[in-house]
Amino acid sequence: MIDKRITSVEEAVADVFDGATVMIGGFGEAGSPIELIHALIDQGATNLTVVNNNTGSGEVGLAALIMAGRVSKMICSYPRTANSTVFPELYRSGRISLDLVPQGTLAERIRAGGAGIPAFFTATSVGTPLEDGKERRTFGEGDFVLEHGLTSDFALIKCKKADYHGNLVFNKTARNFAPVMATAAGITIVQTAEVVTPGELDPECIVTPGIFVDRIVTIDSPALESELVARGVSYP
Amino acid sequence: MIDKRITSVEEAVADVFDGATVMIGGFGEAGSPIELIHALIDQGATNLTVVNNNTGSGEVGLAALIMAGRVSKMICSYPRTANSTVFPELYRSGRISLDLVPQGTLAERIRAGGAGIPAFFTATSVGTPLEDGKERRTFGEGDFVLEHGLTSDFALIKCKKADYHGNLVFNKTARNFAPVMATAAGITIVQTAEVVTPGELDPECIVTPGIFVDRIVTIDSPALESELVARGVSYP
Amino acid sequence: MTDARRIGLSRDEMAQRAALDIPDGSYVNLGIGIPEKVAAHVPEGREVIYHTENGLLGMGPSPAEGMGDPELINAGKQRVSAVQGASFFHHADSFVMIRGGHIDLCVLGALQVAQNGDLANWSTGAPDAIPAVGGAMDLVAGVKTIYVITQHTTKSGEPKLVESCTYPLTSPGVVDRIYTDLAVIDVTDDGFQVVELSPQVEFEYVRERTAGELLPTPDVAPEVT
Amino acid sequence: MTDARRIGLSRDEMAQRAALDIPDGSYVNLGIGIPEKVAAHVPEGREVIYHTENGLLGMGPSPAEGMGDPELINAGKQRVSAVQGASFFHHADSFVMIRGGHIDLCVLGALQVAQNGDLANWSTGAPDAIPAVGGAMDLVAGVKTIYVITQHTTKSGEPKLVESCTYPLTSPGVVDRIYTDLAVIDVTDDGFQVVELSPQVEFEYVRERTAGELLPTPDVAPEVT
Repeated sequence: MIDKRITSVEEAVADVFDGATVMIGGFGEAGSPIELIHALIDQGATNLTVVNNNTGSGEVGLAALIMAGRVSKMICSYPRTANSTVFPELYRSGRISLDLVPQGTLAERIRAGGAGIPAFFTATSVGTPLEDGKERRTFGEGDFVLEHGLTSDFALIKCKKADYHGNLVFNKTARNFAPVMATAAGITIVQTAEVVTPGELDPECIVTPGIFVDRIVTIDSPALESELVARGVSYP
Repeated sequence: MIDKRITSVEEAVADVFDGATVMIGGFGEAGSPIELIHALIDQGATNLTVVNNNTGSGEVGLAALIMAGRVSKMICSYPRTANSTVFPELYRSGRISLDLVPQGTLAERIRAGGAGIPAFFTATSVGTPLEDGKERRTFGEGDFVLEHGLTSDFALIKCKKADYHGNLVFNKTARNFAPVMATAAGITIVQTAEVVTPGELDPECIVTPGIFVDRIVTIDSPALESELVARGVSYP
Repeated sequence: MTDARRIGLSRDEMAQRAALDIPDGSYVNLGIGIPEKVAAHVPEGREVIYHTENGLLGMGPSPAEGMGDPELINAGKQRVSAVQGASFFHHADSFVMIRGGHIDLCVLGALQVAQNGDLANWSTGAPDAIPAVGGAMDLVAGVKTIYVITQHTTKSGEPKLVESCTYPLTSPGVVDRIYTDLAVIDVTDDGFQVVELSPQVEFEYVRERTAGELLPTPDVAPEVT
Repeated sequence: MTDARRIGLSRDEMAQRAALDIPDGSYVNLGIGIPEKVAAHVPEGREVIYHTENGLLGMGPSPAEGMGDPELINAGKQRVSAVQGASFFHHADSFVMIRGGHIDLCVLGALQVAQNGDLANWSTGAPDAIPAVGGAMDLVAGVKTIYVITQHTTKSGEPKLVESCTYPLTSPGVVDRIYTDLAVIDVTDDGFQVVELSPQVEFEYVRERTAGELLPTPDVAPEVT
């Protein structure tokens, strides 16, 4: 019997350990697994390396995790967004480090990590300061740099609907990094608005096959980051 | 107005030139664009390099293209299948060359070609004769070989349903190589059983977005390779 | 040089001018800021499909304030819509479109453009700045044609079209055409080539505000042809 | 050695024995030939999800002769079915599952297995053979655990468990366990380790038909423990 449902977010993130690398889905608030992130704050793991395109906004979700001092390093493409104040302060005071990766390279490094590809060449960042320390090589008429696959201990992602085998479908642009992160993490933890029986999702339309998913928690009415920020909520 | 429909298979393949590289979708007969291949035989282009997982069966479709002497080189993983006699004969007599690529490496090389990645490392083929001539490098605890992205001048693929912007969905395991080939070809030519108006395909379920498709021809009742072979058909 | 703000095109007019050059049937990615305005000005009768790197091909206009879906957003994290024929995909697939050269055209803002096409638009290199690059480097390295829309000079009057960029590069040698308030300018092997001056703008006026080599249009100075 | 065909397990019994070791809840890829038969013998109460590299997770049994969909096939190009909870995907995504180490277990046939775990199962290296590799190299390089099902010797009585492979390798050092008609054998640092002998088969009988180092089970020879 394959049933990946977990009763609570607490249980779902219970084994995240100090020093773990955690990929967190979402592009801004779209796809951000805010209930899982809050459970991770409550759980207490620290010295985390977090992979996300941004650094959260306000004082909820990813920004709250950073504000709580749990993140020692961010791997992201754009740590500067509207209502993003937590990361800049910690960064300027040297309390968090940043590995800045171009967005497409970040997505492809995660995809490579999940695909068993240790490294690949891309033209992105050639001739820029972000090329520093990378191997450059010419193929055909162009120059390319070597980038490495990225894996993690855990991934926290959000989807629209799951079956209990772990097959997932997403909502619009909330899909973003979640499918590749699910492939690149040792343990992939999903919060979904709805769980159905295997067979109810169209097999031609499943975006993330269950093989990439380890745990599913139902959050039928997930909070919206922008609404919490607008209300001035600070987690916890 | 974006409308990628072409009236006939003849028009669709009219500009395939001598010496072109042509990716052809299909894994065995599943997904094989047999009407487009037959049109290519009629069209007459020769000295082609063809990329397909196999080499066709009987004397129709891809096997017929090879039998007609139009293919100077096959890039494939498995040129030896049931009812596959055409390729072995030509290969043994030195009239066609073979670039043997492991199936997963073939799929990933095509994906890389379409993704603007000139080369990547994989563990597949390390320590085997297929490693010959490849660069080997150690990452972490493993050894990997460098493989190159693969692109083509044309791709011929088959799908279940398209809209006239070129968005595609497929039928079951007939999907196989088609979506990656569509990304890797200069000109992607699709035969579809049905064309609908943009908006009729669920945007969450589109497998190949229209940006990767150039021409669409409707073949509402495509021939089945195995049936033609069973009937002893030899094309043309 | 404060008069540079009083003559030449407004931000909307710059977007409108750039929109004239968007070919029918093209796949286009529009950067944040003035480039976003281009879509509204593409001439009637042309069908253009917009890509946003966060996973949507077939992006449509923003919904009315407070409407829309917070999970249907563009790369600037603003709510948008999806047109008929749109498709959603994940981030790695989205950048296959960009890195693989499938997007025909990208319109971006700039901090500096050099006469050899070098683009700087992600960082001023200030030591206290939080570095942030997003998808800019991927876009300019991957998309076939790169248009820049920018004011001709900074607010303090410094040229943004320069002999060589002093800011960190986004990518070397990638810009094809620049739309400023003062002119439309192509990047050529010989330097900045004026294609068109904005109404009431003289070539000399533009040259004074350009740090690199600026070539007049053949019409303005036929001897250069 | 022709009696090797009269004692020991049949092909179905070998598949049945291997099936006992397929863990509940695992994701499994079965190779062509005897490995295909394993699925039918997995004990009741275990849920196993089968992957076929041509783009299906959740492969089910073959339909009756002449039924099914010619576009719903397995890697051996035979018609199959899809179970509840199955998903379809393209070839590159399918090999993400393989190369990325997501498939738990692969059961394959073999031409030769060496005592260090080297596997040869794609080519005899004969000069007139048409080389064909399919997905074998990707599977053994990527999947976590590799089981081999094979007759203990060739039809002419030559050992298939060897000191080192003479045929071209599929991958070095990948085989974990071997199911033959005569025994279940683990590949260990010390060589081939018998886990279990088939009914009526003596250790010496197996050793005579094995070219590499063969270690008896602790039960058979307690002094080795």
